Amino acid sequence: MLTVQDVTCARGGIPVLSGINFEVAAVQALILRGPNGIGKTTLLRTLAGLQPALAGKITHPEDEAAYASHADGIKTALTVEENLKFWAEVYGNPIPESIWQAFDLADLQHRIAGTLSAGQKRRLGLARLGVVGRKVLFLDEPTVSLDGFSVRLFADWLQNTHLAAGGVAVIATHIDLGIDAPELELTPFRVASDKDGAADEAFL
Amino acid sequence: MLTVQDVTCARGGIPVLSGINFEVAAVQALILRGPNGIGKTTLLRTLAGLQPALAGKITHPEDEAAYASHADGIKTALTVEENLKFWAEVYGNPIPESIWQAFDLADLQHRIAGTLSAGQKRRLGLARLGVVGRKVLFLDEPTVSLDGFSVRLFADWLQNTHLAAGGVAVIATHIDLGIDAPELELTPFRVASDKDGAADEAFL
Amino acid sequence: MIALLWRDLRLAMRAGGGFGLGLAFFLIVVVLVPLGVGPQTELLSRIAPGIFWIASLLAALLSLDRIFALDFDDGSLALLATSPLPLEGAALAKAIAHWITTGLPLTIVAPALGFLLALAPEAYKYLLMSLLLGTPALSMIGTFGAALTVGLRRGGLLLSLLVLPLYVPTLIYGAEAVRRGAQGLDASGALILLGVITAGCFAVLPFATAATLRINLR
Amino acid sequence: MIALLWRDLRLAMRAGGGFGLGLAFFLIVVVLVPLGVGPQTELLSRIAPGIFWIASLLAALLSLDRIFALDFDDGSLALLATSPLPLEGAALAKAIAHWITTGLPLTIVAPALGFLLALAPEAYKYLLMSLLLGTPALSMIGTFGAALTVGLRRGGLLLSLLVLPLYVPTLIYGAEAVRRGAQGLDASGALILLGVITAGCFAVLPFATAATLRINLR
Amino acid sequence: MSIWEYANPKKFMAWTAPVLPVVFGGAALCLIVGLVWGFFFTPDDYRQGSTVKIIYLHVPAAFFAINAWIMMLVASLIWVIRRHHVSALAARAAAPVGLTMTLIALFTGAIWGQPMWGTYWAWDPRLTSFLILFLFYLGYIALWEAIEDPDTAADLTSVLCMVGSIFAILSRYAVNFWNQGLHQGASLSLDKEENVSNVFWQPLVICIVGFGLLFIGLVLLRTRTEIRVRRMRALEARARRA
Ligand code: HEM
Ligand SMILES: Nc1ncnc2c1ncn2[C@@H]1O[C@H](COP(=O)(O)OP(=O)(O)OP(=O)(O)O)[C@@H](O)[C@H]1O
Ligand SMILES: Nc1ncnc2c1ncn2[C@@H]1O[C@H](COP(=O)(O)OP(=O)(O)OP(=O)(O)O)[C@@H](O)[C@H]1O
Ligand SMILES: [Mg+2]
Ligand SMILES: [Mg+2]
Repeated sequence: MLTVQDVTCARGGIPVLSGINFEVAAVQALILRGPNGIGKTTLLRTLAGLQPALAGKITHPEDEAAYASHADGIKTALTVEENLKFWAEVYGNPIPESIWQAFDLADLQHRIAGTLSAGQKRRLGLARLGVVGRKVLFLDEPTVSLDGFSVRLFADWLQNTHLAAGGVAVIATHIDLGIDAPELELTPFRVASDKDGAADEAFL
Repeated sequence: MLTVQDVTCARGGIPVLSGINFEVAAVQALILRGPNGIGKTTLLRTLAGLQPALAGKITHPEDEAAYASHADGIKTALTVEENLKFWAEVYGNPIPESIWQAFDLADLQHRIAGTLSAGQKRRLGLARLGVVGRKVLFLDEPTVSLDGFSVRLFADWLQNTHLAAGGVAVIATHIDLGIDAPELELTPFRVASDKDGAADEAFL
Repeated sequence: MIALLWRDLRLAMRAGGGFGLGLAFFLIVVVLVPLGVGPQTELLSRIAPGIFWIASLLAALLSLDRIFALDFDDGSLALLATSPLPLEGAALAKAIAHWITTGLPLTIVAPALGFLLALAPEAYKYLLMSLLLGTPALSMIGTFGAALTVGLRRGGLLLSLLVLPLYVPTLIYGAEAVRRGAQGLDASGALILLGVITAGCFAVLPFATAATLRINLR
Repeated sequence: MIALLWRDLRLAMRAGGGFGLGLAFFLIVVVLVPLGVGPQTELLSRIAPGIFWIASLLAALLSLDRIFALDFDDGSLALLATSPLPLEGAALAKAIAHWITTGLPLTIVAPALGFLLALAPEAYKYLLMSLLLGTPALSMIGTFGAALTVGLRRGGLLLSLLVLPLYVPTLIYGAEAVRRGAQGLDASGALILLGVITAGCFAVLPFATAATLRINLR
Repeated sequence: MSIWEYANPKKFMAWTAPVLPVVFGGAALCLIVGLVWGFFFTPDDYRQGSTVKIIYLHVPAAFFAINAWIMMLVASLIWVIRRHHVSALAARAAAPVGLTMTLIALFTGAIWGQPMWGTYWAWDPRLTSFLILFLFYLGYIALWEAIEDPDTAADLTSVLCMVGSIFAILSRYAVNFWNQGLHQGASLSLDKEENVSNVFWQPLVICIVGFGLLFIGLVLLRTRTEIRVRRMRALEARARRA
């Protein structure tokens, strides 16, 4: 469903990862591992199409990807429900009723998002993924600030709702999510600092 | 060194935790545990003096506290070194040379902070604690976005540099930091919803 | 697109006043001018058409930097860019929301404030018409400028610097229409040109804005 | 306090232009007025003193919302509040930094722009002096306003609404001083009052600002 | 029992309930008597003709537009010093009433200005300072509306009210400095009654008393509403946590 062939991705004009190859079939997830600063965020942004790959090819079904970044895109002045509803409308879907249970938001449904705690806000950010109705998810450290219970809640949703329905997910994380998925350690793909390939190469 | 007697703290005018008692002696840390939304951030802000406690008493040595919030206070337009230097000057200290090693920032010293990855930024945020020279630290989820190696780096610094020099720390976290410190589970202190004590009580 | 428009309007309403504030700023500029320039009625009535247009322009300007900045900071913009909504549509929705929250109320109220600057009675009609035709262009141009500066901290002033020259034609035709109206001359030429500018802006700038956003999100 | 001042100045320089932009905005407003009002020299020279002051005021206004907003959003403000630096000192440093980045360059350049609005030759001296005495008050008052609205999204316009009436005395005395200078009258009264306002603002407002910040950080 | 007891929300609700009809009744009585007397039973002014009668609306409104701000200042000080919720809410309640009074004064003045000065509006110092007062009201109300947390809003608006008062006075002097103006001087001082002769004076005083009672009544009513809103919020919050 998602194929990545020999991709090089760059941040600030400097290539950080190169020669990345993988494939994720439906009903599968892939976990990206690597120390801070290796380039997980850069890779995910490239996969999501927010920045071009320096080299290589990324294929996934047209219009089937959604991205969740470090930042949540939550409007603090709107209620939890209004926030979700907005994204549901943008993606042209209804809000599935099950979402409130799945992310433990039932009690918070009518709260102004600005008054949520860090973890509650994150849960709301993740719930957005449940309303976009996309098959291919790119998730950047989705469980930051979540407590153990909420991590499990999210892993359950991912496993039993998203993946089970034929979805795919690429997840960068430092913790153990408790879902069974292959892991890709990015360290071997780090671009040696003296190697060529910068965008400004033309000037060298 | 830090005594908390029967403290009640409130968020948005509504009490969230009450009857909290603990004491932390020098060379000790205390880890706050509790699910998302229980009130860890609220308690830490109250301890740091950013908001008043509804009831109870908090004592710690005058002018010896520093607080680290979910947000890092990093200026993205300044370099890593300039960021640290600013805080060092505000607190009237020099930057200890060891800080660059302790938080693995030596390579990043002259980088513009805006180009750091999430985890690198967090390391910079934590390094700030090393320059303020304060004995009492209130840390709110300090290890968010950090990889395993950096978490250990931070735990080492806390144990061997900060605490060993007679410091004290109160840390809210969802993960296992690997330092040996007593834990305080906050769930029992949650304010029962029908209890009085709201700031708006006068109106009821 | 409608969803985005509604959300933006709702946000504008929620976040303290919304509609009222663009207006309030306009009012205040109109009040400040006599305070700065002095109270002579005859002088004021001569500069009134220009001042009204400059005040509208500044009121529009002041809220421009918020068009994309908040969405950029909290990540919504990146999420929007990867959503099925085309960015062109998003740009258009943002411009329309900006106009509804600043341009429109200002257009409605401006004639009521004419007396503060001793505007000639004949000019009221032209003030209303010129603002109605011209302020949408201000919002659309401003949206484009906001997209150009979205990633920059302190983009606010740079934004003004970029946008104000783009505002010049609108300002000149707008003020000229009102001035001619005040003097009883034929103002239809200026009004038509104003309409043409607005139509042109809405035809071209959403695409430029979307392209700019894509680049800034990289 | 010095550290904060330096940091803010450095940030202003780094973040796209800094000094240049407040100035550029001022320049543009001064250019727009002839475009809006029309090119008659005699008319322009009569309104010049007022326009210069209004332009300074708006240039100051436009960058106010950034004084605390960025520090609030990234958490620096909470960290500063728990630091040994008293918030009063922080408020003062912020106001001074704002003045150095907007008021000061504007004061230096304004006389050079006098010709654009056909300012009377005698008035140049008074323009310089009144801006030098008055713009610090604009920065200090603005800092107070920024502290009031720091937690609010879209505080920008509310900020203007709150701050502009507070700017009225400064504006009136400032413009009056220049106008009197232009007409060869005695302007010392207005200048002295301007100085008194500035001194008063710096004596009182840092405390009000710090109190406001503390409330907003709660 | 100290006087502050009456500022307890519950007590306040209790004692205002019976007082309110009395105040409104008195206001209606005074206004009817004053206005009818003023409009129908006083002669036309020899210079101004019947337009002079607008004074019965104009002057009381202007008077209470200023006094409302002073009341807000006092209430803000009480809130800051003693932290009585009711006083903060009373300040909040007074603002729109003061704003309305300001608007009435401005409008009646503008209407009056057309026959008297040949223009609806002139940048006369007194008129100008009223316009500035209007802006202060707007800003004050907008700040209340913009802030979520009621206590924070009360604190911040109090600070604004205090700082604003200083600047309002400064502005008054500034506009005076600026030019002399067309508007009458104060004619309501008790010792000299130069501009307003006796025939106009008596109904005018009744009208002022009527406006005063109306003002008090409206502020009490609005304060009660604000208290109810707060009570509702507190109950909602409690229910939510249940
Ligand atoms: C928009 C126009 C006007 C405004 C904003 C205005 C404002 C005011 C204000 C603020 C006061 C109260 C002053 C105080 O209590 O110290 C006042 C009083 C008064 N106004 Fe006006 N005025 C306007 C037009 C006029 C006109 C056209 C006349 C008639 C010629 C007039 C006659 C008076 C008189 C007789 C008083 C009572 C004098 C006193 O008690 O001070 N006003 N007006
Ligand atoms: N503008 C830039 N110029 C130079 N280097 C940059 C720039 N932006 C980012 N980098 C570097 O690129 C690398 C990749 O960053 P990225 O954010 O992708 O890391 P990450 O794997 O997501 O890390 P984390 O786990 O900390 O989030 C980092 O080392 C970072 O310092
Ligand atoms: N303005 C407000 N009004 C009502 N409730 C609020 C408000 N602000 C916060 N809360 C609630 O107060 C509780 C405590 O929040 P706090 O941020 O202290 O939690 P936390 O323990 O730090 O959680 P996390 O682990 O998610 O960071 C949360 O349930 C939150 O929803
Ligand atoms: Mg990352
Ligand atoms: Mg928290």
